Amino acid sequence: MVTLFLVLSLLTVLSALCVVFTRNLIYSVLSLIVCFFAIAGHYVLLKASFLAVIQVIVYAGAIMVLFLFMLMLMNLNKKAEASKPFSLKVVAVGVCLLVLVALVSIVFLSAPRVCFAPLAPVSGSVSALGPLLFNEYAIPFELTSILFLSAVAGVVMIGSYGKKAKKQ
Amino acid sequence: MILLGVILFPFLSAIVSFFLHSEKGSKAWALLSVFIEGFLVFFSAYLYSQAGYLSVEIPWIQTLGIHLHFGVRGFELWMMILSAVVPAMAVVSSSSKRANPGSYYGLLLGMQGALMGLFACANLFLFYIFWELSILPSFFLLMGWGGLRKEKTAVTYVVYSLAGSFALLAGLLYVFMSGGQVSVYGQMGVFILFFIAVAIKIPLWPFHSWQPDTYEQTDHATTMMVAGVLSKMGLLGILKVMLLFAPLGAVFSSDKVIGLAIVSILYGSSLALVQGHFKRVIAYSSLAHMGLMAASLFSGTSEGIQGSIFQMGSHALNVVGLIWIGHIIYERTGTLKLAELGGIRSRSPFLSAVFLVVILGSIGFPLTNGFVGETLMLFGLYSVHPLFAILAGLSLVLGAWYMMRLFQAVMLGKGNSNLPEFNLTWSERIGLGVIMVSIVGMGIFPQPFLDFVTPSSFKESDSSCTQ
Amino acid sequence: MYSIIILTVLGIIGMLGDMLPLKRLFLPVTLLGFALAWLGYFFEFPMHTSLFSFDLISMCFGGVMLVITGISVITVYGYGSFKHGSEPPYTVLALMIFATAGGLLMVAWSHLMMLFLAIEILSIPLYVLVGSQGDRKASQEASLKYFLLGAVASCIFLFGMALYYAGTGSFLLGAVHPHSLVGSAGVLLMIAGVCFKAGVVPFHSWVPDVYEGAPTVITGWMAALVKVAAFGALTKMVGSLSYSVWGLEVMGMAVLTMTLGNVLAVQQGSLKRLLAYSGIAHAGYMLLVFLPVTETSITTVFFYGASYALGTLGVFTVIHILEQSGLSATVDALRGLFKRNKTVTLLWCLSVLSLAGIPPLPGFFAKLLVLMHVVKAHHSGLLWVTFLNFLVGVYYYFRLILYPFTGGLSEESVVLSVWQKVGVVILLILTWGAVLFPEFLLSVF
Amino acid sequence: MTYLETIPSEWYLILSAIVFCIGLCGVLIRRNAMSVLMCIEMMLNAVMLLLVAFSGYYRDFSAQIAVFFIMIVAAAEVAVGLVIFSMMFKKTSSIDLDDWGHLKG
Repeated sequence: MVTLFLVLSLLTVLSALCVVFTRNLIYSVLSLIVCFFAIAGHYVLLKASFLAVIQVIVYAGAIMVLFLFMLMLMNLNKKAEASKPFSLKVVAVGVCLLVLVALVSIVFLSAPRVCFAPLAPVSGSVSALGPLLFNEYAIPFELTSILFLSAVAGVVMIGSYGKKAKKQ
Repeated sequence: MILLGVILFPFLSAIVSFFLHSEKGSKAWALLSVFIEGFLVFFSAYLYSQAGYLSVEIPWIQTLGIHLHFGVRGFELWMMILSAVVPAMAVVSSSSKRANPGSYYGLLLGMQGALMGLFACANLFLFYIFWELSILPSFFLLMGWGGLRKEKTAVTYVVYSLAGSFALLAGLLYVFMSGGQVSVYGQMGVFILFFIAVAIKIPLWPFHSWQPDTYEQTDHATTMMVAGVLSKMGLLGILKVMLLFAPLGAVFSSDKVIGLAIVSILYGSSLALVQGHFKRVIAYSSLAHMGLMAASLFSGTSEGIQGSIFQMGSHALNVVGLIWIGHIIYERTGTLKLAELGGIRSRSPFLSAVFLVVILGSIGFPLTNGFVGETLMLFGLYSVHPLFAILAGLSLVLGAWYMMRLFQAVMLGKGNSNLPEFNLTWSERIGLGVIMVSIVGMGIFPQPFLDFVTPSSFKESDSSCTQ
Repeated sequence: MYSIIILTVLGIIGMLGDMLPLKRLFLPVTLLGFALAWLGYFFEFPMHTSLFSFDLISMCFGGVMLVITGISVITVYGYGSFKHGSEPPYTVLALMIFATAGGLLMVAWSHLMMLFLAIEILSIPLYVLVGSQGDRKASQEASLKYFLLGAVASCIFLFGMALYYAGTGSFLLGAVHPHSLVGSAGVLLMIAGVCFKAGVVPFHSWVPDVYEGAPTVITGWMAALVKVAAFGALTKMVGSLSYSVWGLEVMGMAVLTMTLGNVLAVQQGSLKRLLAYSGIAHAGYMLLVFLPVTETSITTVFFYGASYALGTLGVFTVIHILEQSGLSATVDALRGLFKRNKTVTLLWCLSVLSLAGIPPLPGFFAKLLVLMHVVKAHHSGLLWVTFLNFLVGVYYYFRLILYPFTGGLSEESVVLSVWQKVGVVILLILTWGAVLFPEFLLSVF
Repeated sequence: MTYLETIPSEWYLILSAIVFCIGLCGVLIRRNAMSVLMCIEMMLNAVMLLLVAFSGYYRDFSAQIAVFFIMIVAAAEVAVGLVIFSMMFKKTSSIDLDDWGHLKG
């Protein structure tokens, strides 16, 4: 189990690094998909099977395909992205390392309070999540419809803008 | 309730005035309004003489415990009479055509309302609100109807005024937070903050640099208001707030304040000697006079305080007279530069006679109002420290010098040969006549006015000034 | 919950606006709906569940937000040129209504997940609305910048939420153990996420660009709504947390925010950027109220938010009117406004003076309340910093008051459309109402 | 069970902190708006991983529900973001953030 965790973590981190540091956008997207699959693997390890499936379907399936589609549409894969000045990069990496060190030190400083004794097995199956989602969390579930409505309205408005402008 | 009427009436008529457009109509409305306001003030003076104390209290913001609380004692009534008379003079003296007369008179009336509120208010919160409210109309008047350099002047004026009112706000907050019982060190701090506020308003020497430009650039009616009444706000602040909430601060630092005031007396007098513009001479002479009033307020003697309060009125009268005469000259000749003026005496003997009387009043010549006030003030200062009185007395000598110089430059000499005729209108004749008569009248019969402002009327200044 | 439902229905009506038969009824129905939405609070008041708490805070802040959107809807309705047409921009109105629903939720949560959802419901329409003036490049850039930075801020908020959950095992605030470092770090990250919305330094870099890029009617509405919503959410957040977790950081942020906002506002030549930086400074003043949270904090932040919203709406309405008369939104465009239209000048002066905090306008009471709070907190250094900031603010606001009275670029008088007149009159009435009866707003808590 | 016993919770904390920081780094150093959005998605995934892990430790499903909502929101956000990008792209044929430096914070 630990081995599996370590392998998946290594895969996650490496592919994440790959996303950030490759110039080619296509490679970047592909390694992001790898990263998402690795995280889905973690979910399986954590017995959150439903979320693992959703992760694969929504993220690796839908969102990343949307990304790839946009890349193709804009024809961005041809020219490699120009990079920011080196000094800026160093500063950015430094800042992020600092944040990381801060977070890790916080984790270790409060270690005895974070590490809990393991409890009875959990299983994030659909049968467990479903009632919760549609009983206790029914209202936020409905509220997400406002989110989607406004997203749809906005997308249509912006998307149709060019057409109307051309007509006139 | 009459007090509420006195305060609200100018604001209401100001709102009406904003909607008037014709020159004649708006002036007629403004005249009517200032006369009704004058009537209201004198009626409340009558009521005061019957009752001894006028007050009104209405709840406003109960969450913060803020009430609309007004109460009037002798010297406050004196200031209210002042701020009824000076705007009336200002409106009567306005004759020239200007853009947006309705807004102009509306702002003047609004300023009158703010001053009435400031003089009549009986708690710190209202004091601050009206203090700040009086800045806005003068700023807009300067901005809308000022001279060529009005923008820069207006910014200077407003930055100074607001710096002062922020200092005032800081002090008031401190007083408010300590529940009226300020510690000794706290009183020193509060005293310094209040002092900055009033010193900018009066103005006193290091804080005065907004004043000459403002006097020069504003329209004459605004100058009358600023010189005649707005500058007295500072002195009133000393009486009404500073001595009440930071008495120990006043005790410890009165010497330093008197020192500053004497510096500004000497500074103002000597600079008034070399100015080449009519209104700038008035500005620096005002600096000197106001310095003397501030110094004698801090002398702590009853003669000094009484003289100072008396002098507030007579200085207002004199300075209004001077500015009015300046305005008449400016209207006829189109300039107020001393080098371009001269020989007006031969054109208008009446004007030069009035001018002479006003000048005599402002240099403290016996039998004029200035004499009564200045004598009392110097007497008060002398009993604190003879040196102060001697230095302050220099102002009389210097004052005679620069005023005579002014008279000579404007009235005597051969001057400009193509001077127009000086035909004074009836309103000008009557107004200047009233000023002349009251200058002499206050000098010969000062007692009724001094009774108004007996020190006892504010010594027992009740605790209603707190929240 | 009724209010959210009503707003959703109104939003859907707006989305279908182009196809509806009785288009004339749209505005009255919308405004009536807003009134009903506010009345809806009374039917379920107070409602506390594990997800929501519709309490006094949410009712009052929600009421202010509904008023803000109501006024903006009137002016936007009269402004048909979003899409080069004379039709009212129904989609824009629908998005504004949806965002308001998000704003109402931001002050009605009790579960952190709900706060996150509310922030997103508020933000996503905003990203689109900022870019809704598609023919201006600045508008698109602002939209993009706002979107990317907003998404990062959401991530930071979420990471904070996850850390909080890791530290405490709960999504309800108030559970953080004083020694749980992970939970405390989570709280700080969440505060940072909300502070991004409020435009607090160091999360402010979007504010000037978005204010400048967005269509002016949207800018005024957004500036007012987002600030009120964000500070309402912050009030709910910090009210249930221990002061030691966030006190020092918030104090530092407040000082930085007001100082930087004021200092940068002094140098601006573009009106919208100037107001953006001054808005940052106002966020700093409002943060002071949480140092520490006392019983007067809620009143202060509520009154400050309401008066800021009123002033901001007035100022941006005037800028919009100026832009429609053919001038760009620079400080110089104000020149000669007094000669061109006196009513608009009056609204401008009152709003700017209120933002500057000159008595007896509502902004003054707001600043006074903040000062009283700082005095009570016994931070004398903080008091002086605040004071100096007020002074700097007064300086640049008076510059804005100065210009309408000086010689102008254009002499022709400014003509308002019917709906603009209605908006201006409502704003004037509200301002005077707040002067005469501040008690009405101050006594609710 | 045995699994949860063998893997301490800090490991997940640290893993997600690492992924989050890598994403943050990407946001700071990438110039292409699309890559920045991808990095943001990565940060979101770090958050979700953390939530799911601690959902296991606390045996509390609400965190998994939260993850579900985050995914929904992320999808909506991506849709809006991509439309904004395409609008920009139509206008300028580039989605390089540094090309649009006209608005300076």
